[in-house]
Amino acid sequence: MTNLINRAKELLENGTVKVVIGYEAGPTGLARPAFITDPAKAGKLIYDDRCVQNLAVYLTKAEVKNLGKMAIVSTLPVMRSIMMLISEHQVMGDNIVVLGISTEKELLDIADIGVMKGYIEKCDLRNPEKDRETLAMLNALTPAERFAWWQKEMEKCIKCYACRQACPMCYCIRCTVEVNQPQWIPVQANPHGSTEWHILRAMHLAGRCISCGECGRACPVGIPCHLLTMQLADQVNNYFHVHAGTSDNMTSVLSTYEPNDKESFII
Amino acid sequence: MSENIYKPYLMEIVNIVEETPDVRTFRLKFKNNEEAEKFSFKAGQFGEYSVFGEGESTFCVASSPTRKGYIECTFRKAGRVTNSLANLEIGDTVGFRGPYGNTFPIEEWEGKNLLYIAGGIALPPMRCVIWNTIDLREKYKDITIVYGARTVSDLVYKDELKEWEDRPDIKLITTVDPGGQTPEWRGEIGFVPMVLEKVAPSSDNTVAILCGPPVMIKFTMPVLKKLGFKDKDIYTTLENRMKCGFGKCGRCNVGKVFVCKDGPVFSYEQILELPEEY
Amino acid sequence: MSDFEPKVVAFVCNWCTYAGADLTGTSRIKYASNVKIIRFPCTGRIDFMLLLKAFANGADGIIVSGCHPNDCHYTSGNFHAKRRWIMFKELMDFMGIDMNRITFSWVSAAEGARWADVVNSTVTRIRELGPYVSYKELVNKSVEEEVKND
Amino acid sequence: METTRKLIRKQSLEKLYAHLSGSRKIYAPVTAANKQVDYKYNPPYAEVASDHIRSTLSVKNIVFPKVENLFLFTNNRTESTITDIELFKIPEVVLWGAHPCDTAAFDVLRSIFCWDTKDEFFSQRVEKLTVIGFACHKSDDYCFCTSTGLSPDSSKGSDILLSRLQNGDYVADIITEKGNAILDSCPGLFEAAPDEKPVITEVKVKFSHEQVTAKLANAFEHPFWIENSLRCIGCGACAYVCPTCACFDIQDETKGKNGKRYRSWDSCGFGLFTLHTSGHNPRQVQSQRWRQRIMHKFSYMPDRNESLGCVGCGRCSSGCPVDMNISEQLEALQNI
Repeated sequence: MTNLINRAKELLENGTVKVVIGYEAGPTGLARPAFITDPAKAGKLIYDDRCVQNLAVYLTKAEVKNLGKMAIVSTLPVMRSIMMLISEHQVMGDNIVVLGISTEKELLDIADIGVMKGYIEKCDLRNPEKDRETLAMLNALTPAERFAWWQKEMEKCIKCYACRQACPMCYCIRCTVEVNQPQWIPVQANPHGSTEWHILRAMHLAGRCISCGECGRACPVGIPCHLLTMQLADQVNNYFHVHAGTSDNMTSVLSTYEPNDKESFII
Repeated sequence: MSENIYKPYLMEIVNIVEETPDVRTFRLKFKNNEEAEKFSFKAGQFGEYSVFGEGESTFCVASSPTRKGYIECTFRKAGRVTNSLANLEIGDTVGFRGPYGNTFPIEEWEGKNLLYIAGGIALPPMRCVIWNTIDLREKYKDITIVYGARTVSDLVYKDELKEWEDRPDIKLITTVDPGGQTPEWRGEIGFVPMVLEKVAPSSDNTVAILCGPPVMIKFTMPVLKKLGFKDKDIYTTLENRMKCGFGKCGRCNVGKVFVCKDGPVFSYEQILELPEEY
Repeated sequence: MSDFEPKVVAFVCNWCTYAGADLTGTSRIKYASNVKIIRFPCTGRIDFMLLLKAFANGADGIIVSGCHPNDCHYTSGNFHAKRRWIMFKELMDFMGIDMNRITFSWVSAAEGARWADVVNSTVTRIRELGPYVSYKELVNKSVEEEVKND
Repeated sequence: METTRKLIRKQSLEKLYAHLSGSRKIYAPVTAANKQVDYKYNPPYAEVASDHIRSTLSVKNIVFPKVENLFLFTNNRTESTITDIELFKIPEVVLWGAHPCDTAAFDVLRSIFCWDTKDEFFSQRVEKLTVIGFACHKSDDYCFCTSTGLSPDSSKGSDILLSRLQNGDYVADIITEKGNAILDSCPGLFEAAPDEKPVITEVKVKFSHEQVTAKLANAFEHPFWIENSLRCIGCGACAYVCPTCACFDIQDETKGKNGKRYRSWDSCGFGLFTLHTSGHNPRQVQSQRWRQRIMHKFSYMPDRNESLGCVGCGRCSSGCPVDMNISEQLEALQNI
């Protein structure tokens, strides 16, 4: 932690960056995103188990970008998000300083995107373990049971779009769900509208989801919607042998193809 | 039980005028005579027009309250509702809720000169008050209308512009942006603020009513000030996104002011007190 | 269930399957009349949301069909479509939406008889599955019963 | 009417629940498998939660449903028709177990839905509603009802307010005529009240809402808004879990020629909430939307609706994915 604070302070003091995006402790004991612009306040930064939000979501937020060049405290999911954002031309790799945090909570020396790539390659890129268990449980059910299971979750949805807003990859200014000519998704937060919304969201994240689980964590009513995108992340790897967010030059899975892509259901 | 405030009147389209390639004017008549008799409105008020199945859209009533038995609205094809409205034909049904909002204080203006300044699609919200004051012509002194659009084909109410031009008791100045003129164009060429400065109407005992795109307002205000208009003698009509029309849905407020209840008509004096949120 | 006539919507590409279906007709091959064909410029244009719209509007089954791989009029539209359908199918499976109700096929402009087979086999399968009740229920279940006011 | 205090024994409470649910729908909190508390219609008494601090969603759904039909229509172009909603069909409902912050919120909602133009949908639902409130014997750091002029045992909005005694029995304060009618319908369940004081949690006063309101009058351009909303991601979670947020959207939905116009919850935090069709947006960035949220509740509403727009339930803060803590911000605001 002292390493992180010192590094953040140094970056701000020597003017390398204008803002450090990290975590601070909130009044109720939760950790939350913090934006440090004054080196004297770098001491507020923390990093521990409570730091769960995917900070990469702020790399595309207008008011944060306005602060100037950014340094960002980055765990593996944040690094992978950054890779995707660079691949999709939403941020410039040269414009951000990555303050990498290892799984052992040590500050990593990430000099540039190339080093970050090397680090990511050495990591376990599968879905988090407890989500793997839930996914396995669901995949063992019959389709009808899965339908019932998901419908129970969909009934809770209030369409607050916290799942979308918390996702670093959902940076579109106008989401398809807000397009009304034609009205693709029913506006109502009823079972039908909510189901189609979650299908749409998962499909639009296929091959782009880096399995951070932020969408499910953000949901105020506790819908585990991260399982949808994680299942697709598994399948993307299964069919196309790709893990999202492993390089700064990812090709989009759903807008590229290999002539010999394998499937077994098209007659 | 009292009425459902979200339920619109059913209106029949009795006439359609194609003002420009993407602007239409509808004349609407109440399908129910009882409702027609009870209905009244004043210049400046607006309503929610709906195509059933597509939703509602907010525009000012564009006809004058002095013309009884119908209302008119003018809209540009822009979003889902206006595009569907534009596909309707004479005889089709639309919904109308209203009138909502405040009005132009035309009684206070009696005995004064009136200067109307409008740009593009902003003439329709002023057309109501223009006709209202023209229909009560003897109560007002000089009436001057300055109207500009990007091109000649973007000018709306072409027939009425002709009528106003021909009337000796109205001074009409029309202008189009440079490059927007046709070989036959005999009006001014130039942006509204420049034309206004050239025409230089007197601010003495005069009320200015201004409506147009934000950029036009921005450059016209200094001209009006230079001509000596006081903030309280300049009026405009604001628009913000609305859903309900009666101060509940939470969209249109500018600070604590509801455009749907306290507006849409504001004097420039009032506008200066509003936070910049419109 | 015996008098159940499945509603099947077919999303087909203009260049191969639509022409193929045309050939079925001109060859006077009879096939199930349950299918409503919607023509698209290319399978690459067939958005997954359109399939959901079909179910939402009462379809019991769906056929999606285009040019065989390597035969796409636009070179690669069907390859892109294939990837999307793989993902879509996996997601639908995971959410428990019945993928037996969707037939994905490649039918060329020369395969009139094959188109009839695709339609007939799909209609037979859907007839066995019955109406897509669970999706229709999902669509009709608009709001909680208790606050419902219609 | 004058409040009367009665005793209702633990065992009689279940009988009261059964008695009430016999004649009408009952909306009561239930603990789900994941420990969240959600309100459900007609749950069995054994499942009803009584020890929770706050439910995930507020109870506003009961008077302002997340989706509510406004009317039905048939669009035949020349011969379109409208079918009105038969509001008298709205069922009688008993709200059971709501805490004082939630019950007080009905008055706040009324000040929005019934100022100037009366909204019959809301009014009818309120009229059909009987509220059995439960005073709070538990609270947490998110609670700040005492800072909004309420208290953990406030009877505002309740027809009967129940407060737990040490031994698990309850004292019942009969607040309104509706509450009195319940008392009259089952007098056997109530006994004379003891002199004992019920167990009421203590909620610390965090700020003075009058002072916040006074400060906000001149705070529109303050840098506070940008500084304190950087981490806001612009979702609608705070507005949707809020008991007093009433912004809504109006939409049409059709099947063939038949359709309905309905309203559904909306949030001022969404980027497209105020977007004009022209592309102009009066509130372009998140700090402006966050300002609107605070200003509306603590400045505009006291000014226009003579009601504070917040009841201090703390849901927006506990439900926020990035810990935008509203009471912390209001505390800071009173000192800017």
